[in-house]
Amino acid sequence: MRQTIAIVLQYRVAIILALTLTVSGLIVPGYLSETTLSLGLDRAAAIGLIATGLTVLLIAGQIDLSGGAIFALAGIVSTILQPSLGILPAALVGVFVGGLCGAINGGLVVGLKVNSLVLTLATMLIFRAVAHWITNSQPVTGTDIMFSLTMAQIYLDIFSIRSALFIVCIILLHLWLTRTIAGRNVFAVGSNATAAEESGVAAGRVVFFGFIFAGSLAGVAGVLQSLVTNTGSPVFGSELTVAVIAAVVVGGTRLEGGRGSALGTLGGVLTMAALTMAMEFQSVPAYLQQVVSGLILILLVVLDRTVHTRGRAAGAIPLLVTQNPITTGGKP
Amino acid sequence: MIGKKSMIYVAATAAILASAGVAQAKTVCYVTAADSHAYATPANVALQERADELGIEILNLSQDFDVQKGTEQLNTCVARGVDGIILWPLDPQAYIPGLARAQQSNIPSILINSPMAEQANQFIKSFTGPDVYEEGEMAADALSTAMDGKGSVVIIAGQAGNGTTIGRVGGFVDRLKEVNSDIEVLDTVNADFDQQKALVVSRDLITRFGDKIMGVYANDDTMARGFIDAWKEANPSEPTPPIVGINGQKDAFESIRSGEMYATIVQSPVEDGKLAINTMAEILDGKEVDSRLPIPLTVVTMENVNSVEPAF
Amino acid sequence: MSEIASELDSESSNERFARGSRLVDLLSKTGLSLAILAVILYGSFSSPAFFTTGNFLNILTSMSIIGIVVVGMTFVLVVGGLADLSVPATIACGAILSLGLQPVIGPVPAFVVAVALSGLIGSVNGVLVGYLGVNPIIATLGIGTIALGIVQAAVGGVIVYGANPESAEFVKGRLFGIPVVVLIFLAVAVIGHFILARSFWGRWTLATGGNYSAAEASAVPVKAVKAGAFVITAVAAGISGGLLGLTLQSARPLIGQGYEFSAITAVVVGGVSIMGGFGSVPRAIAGLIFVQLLTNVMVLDGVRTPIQGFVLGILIAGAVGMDSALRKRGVA
Amino acid sequence: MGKDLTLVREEIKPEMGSTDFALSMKGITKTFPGVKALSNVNFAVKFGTVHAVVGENGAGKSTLMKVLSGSYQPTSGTIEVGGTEARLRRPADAQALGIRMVHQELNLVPDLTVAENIYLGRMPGRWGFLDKNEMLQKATAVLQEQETAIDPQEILGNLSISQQQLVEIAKAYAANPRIIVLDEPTSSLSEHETAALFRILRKMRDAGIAIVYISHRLKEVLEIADEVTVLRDGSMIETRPIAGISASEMIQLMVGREVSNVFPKSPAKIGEPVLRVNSISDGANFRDVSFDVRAGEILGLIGLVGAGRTEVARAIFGLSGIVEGTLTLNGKDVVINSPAEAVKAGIAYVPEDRKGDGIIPGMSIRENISLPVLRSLTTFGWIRGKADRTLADQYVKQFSISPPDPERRVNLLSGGNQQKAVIAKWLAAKPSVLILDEPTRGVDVGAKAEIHNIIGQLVANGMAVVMISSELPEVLGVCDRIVVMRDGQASPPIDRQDLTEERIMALATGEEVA
Repeated sequence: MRQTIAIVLQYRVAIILALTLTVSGLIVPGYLSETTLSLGLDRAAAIGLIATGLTVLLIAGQIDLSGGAIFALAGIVSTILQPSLGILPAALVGVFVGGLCGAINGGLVVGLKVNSLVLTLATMLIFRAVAHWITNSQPVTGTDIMFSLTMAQIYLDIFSIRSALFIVCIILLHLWLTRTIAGRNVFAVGSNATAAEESGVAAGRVVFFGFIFAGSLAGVAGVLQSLVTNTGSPVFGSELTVAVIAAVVVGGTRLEGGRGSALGTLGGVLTMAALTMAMEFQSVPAYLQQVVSGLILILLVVLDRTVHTRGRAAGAIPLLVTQNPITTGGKP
Repeated sequence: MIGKKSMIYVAATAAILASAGVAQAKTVCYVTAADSHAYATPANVALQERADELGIEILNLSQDFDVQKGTEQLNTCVARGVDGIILWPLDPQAYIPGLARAQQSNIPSILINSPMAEQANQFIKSFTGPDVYEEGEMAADALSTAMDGKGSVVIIAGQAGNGTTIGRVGGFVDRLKEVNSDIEVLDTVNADFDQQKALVVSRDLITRFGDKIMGVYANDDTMARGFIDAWKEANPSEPTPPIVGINGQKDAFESIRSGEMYATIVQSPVEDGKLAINTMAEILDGKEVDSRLPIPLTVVTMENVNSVEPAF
Repeated sequence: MSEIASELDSESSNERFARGSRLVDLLSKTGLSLAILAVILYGSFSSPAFFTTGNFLNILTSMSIIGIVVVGMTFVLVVGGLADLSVPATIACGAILSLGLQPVIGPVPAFVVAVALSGLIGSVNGVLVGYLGVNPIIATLGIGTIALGIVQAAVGGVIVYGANPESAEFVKGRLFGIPVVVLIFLAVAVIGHFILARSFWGRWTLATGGNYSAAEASAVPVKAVKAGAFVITAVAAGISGGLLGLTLQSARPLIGQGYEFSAITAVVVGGVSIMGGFGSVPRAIAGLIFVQLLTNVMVLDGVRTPIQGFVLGILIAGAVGMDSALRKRGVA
Repeated sequence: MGKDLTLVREEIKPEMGSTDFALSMKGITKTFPGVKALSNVNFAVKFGTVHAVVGENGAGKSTLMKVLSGSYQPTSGTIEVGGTEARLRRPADAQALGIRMVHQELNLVPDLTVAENIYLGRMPGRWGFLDKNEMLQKATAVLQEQETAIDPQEILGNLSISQQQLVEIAKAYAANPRIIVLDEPTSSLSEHETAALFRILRKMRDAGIAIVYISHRLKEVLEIADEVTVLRDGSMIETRPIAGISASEMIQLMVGREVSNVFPKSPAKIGEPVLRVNSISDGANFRDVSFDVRAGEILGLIGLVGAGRTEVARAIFGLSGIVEGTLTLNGKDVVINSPAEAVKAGIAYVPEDRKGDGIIPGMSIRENISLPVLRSLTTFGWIRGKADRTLADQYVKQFSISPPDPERRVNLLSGGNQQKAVIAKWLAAKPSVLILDEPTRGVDVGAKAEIHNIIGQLVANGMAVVMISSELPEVLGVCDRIVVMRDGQASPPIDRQDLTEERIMALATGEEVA
């Protein structure tokens, strides 16, 4: 029984996603189709890419509120530079700008040893201001609308370029987090930075690169958005941060650091997208949609809290004095 | 086992019933700017009511003023396989790929309220709604009249980067240039179509420019209201300078009557909403429609304030 | 000798309380006053309109609505609750209900009910954060979304207009030549200050933020105290929202957007530690005054809105950076 | 086992230079602005020995170890590791030279597995990819060598504190160190675990590792160390082979004076039972615990770590729940669900972890002292400033807290004075029962005597005191009756005269001595 509960908890994101899809499929006509899947994926990609970056940061015990602003700024840069550099080099510069913003965040958080919540609130304002500044608050237009149409194409009946990129990023991140030493070190830093530092893990560097990674992925998402819409706008992404944090947390990543997974984030992003789509299919008013997603977020976190606390309490049982072979002279 | 099977039956029946329903009533996806907004709400309501009369089912999606969200909601519309899309664009370009995707799936699209860039034209059947650029021009003319063509003004603009703001400010400024007006724009500040923000920026404008403010152009009546409140705080005894707003709200009409405001431009959200759904209905019936269907705009001043109906 | 040595030890292990020396204390206190003075001096030289009663009254009036929220937010930061991100929703709740209920129960009861229901939102936050241990960022984000959705659903998702001009006149009017809103703000600030600095509840709040488990072991009802900070913030935001609604005579759901970040900015610039256990209402208000004066000077100098955001961002980053630097110097 | 050993570690001893000395610190001086924390300390450790460092709190042990671990830079002096001079600018430098610390506060990562913790910072792998199998194999071997049955794949956070302590030691050991520094490693270990730890330490010593062993527990020092260095006031007093020194000599060297009676017992008149605990259980950590404590009596509550002592105290104080059983206070049944109710009923609790649960570091002595009784100092919720100050003044004087400034931040006090402030805090609540959890842990010898004095005064005035302590001599010296807990269950109170250290250990471990 305990084991069943444990398994249910471990795969709760997958279960919730499956539930969402099943229930929606039953209630909403025409929901379970290839088109819905492909367009839903495409729709989830922007949030998903930023969420991928944020997952690493949250595991490392940090947070980044500036993702939405980086998203806008990177898109603008990549659009503005299109005439002089060409589409692809401009896109690369855009991603680089994202990484640079991340480096600024990371450098300040690590260098000044300040709380990332407040600092990224500050850089959020700064990056957004820069975006308004260089565009004079007007949206900027790319050179080739046809390229945008290609970007928006659905290939193999399922993937658009950005949704494919999102899935690839998530899988790579999953492998990196679970299979590499650097990935494990991210968990260590988020779980107990002092201990990690004293064990020879360069905690500051992990956090710094975490921010660069998150910034770069927000940049990728922003550049893709700009390519797909042929537009760079200083108001893009202003509502994204909340959705992204919600998706990552629903995916089981802990805000305090030390715990989380890339596949969980994938689940979280897909769950939120599936839910939104289902409700939009039914013309549910936006404010009720908010209530539903808010409830799911709170319920999952509360569930997580109660289970977690219970787990800890069980671990504290003094059993070890009796069961520990040391106390019994090395004999089991 | 039995339970599972019967579930499938129920689901299948439901699906058949639902698809049958869809086959009869046409469904139109309406991607609106926001649910709760002084202008958008009555437009949404009017569109919905008219749709009910026409027997068209509306799939109502609110962007909450987030372009990003809107571009993604177009995906939902296409996936849902609706019969038509009415889009309230908040950006001149960003929706083009979404509209193209709709076209690929043979879903006709029209724009409501705000225009988009030229490149969008090939993907839409029509644009219904006010001409925001023209509104700017009309406002410029009205303010010129009130100020005898000279003096200095401040512009309280909507959200930076928003299509309506761009049109309304652009039309105003261009018009002044066009007629070689002696009216000087002291400053343009953004107050995001928000009364409170307008109140705050107006206080600062009044402190900063004082008597130099001889006229005010607000991108909508809510923000004009904010300026009036700020003026009354600062100079309770002095009359307000001529103020021109847009939208034609009820309280703007009252302000015109009391002399606090000089003019507003009536742009009826009800007309806006109705025209859009009517146009879509014609398209669904297979009729050809004009690519540009404006709604009437009326400048309201003291002279005609009692003969014109406020927009909302 | 041994005492000083262990002083050094405890200094380094309690870094956030290492503001040991009075000098550092003094510096961090006078630093802000000096900054405010500098802005006033600069403003007086740069713009003739700045140093006028009218302008100062403007600034006071403009900061009153947000100032009420700042008083509440101070409690959240001091108790170690990071931040209350449900403020926009609570403000909207206060505004929408205080206008929407006017025709039903009259203006004064409507205001009272609006504030009470806002407090209810705060108590839900409080239960989640204080009693269930949910991360405050997630809890307030989620509850804010839900509350806003419910309030919108209750009024049908539209804008609410005022039905009682007298109440508007009262709020917009003046008493002894001072705007009523300012008086209300001052009253809230004074009450808030005395609660935090002179009442047992305030002492409990500081203790809980300073060392949660020690406070718990000292018979402080820590859970209630933590929850209470969120209730206080919500009530403040409710009052703020109600006043906002009455001033504008219209209320829409997004009316409170951005207030949460403005409030956090003021509190942080005021030098209240985001880690909890340290801070006061006057400090937070000094932070608010500084931000408001700076914004005012920028507006008077015709600085464009985006650049104002830029400066504000730099300011927050500078404030937290300075806080951290001062702390470090305190250790050495 | 031997095979595993070679798998885990290479032989260490040879090629370490021509010297027998693993570590030689010469003329180390460390000054902080205005303070000389270490002055001209010479300290040398040979390979293959256990070298104990003892001294009062503030004697400079921690500072010396921080210099050794690279956390602090010495103001002057040289450090030689394995015969070559070394500059230790940061912890990584020290680690590269094979110096490993086992901290008193655990330095582990709760969300990673045991194996990952052991190899944190040095996980095996190729091209950045982790070799999980190799890591697991090695970790298993290390743990086996330590005779623990900890599953290397278990998430660390699920282990008990003492198990975590063992993982911490395994982690240091697995790093192939030349020098291991252990700072109070037995503070959370039971007697049995300590014995096992000593077996491991001897094994490491025999493998040629130099072990620096810091402890307050002189008995352990005598048992495990080969040499001992005594520090006092930042200076090295003496280094001696353990064979030629006794515990009382060590104490003498540490304090620089002779301490006649470490545990003064002031006789008090014992009255009626004040608190009676009637077979309480919390459903997890203890069950069916019964005892009573009388006015003027000190009741010892002892047992191995994990036996449930602290849990019982916390439950009585309302910090955790009681599932079954009742409490009788002054003849009346009481239900206590929160510390606030406990205070009201007249129960006070001085927690074990002073820094964690005792003081509010950012607050003044005054604010700390008045915290539990704050409500009684208020009028309509407002604190009466004068009452607040009077209360603090009174206790600062009574307990001679130094410096005698109630406005001083409590974190700027020495450990002993902090502890006095914490006890003062509780006396302000005028309890009839005072529970003290390890009141003298980590407190230097002088302050210890002062605290015992205070407790003596309290019982003389008729208070009932429950004292939890791990130090058997202290318990036997101070307490009137003693309750021994084992595995969540408690013995009936036993008179002190009927007990010896051996008898208590037998009760605590459940192994009857013949």
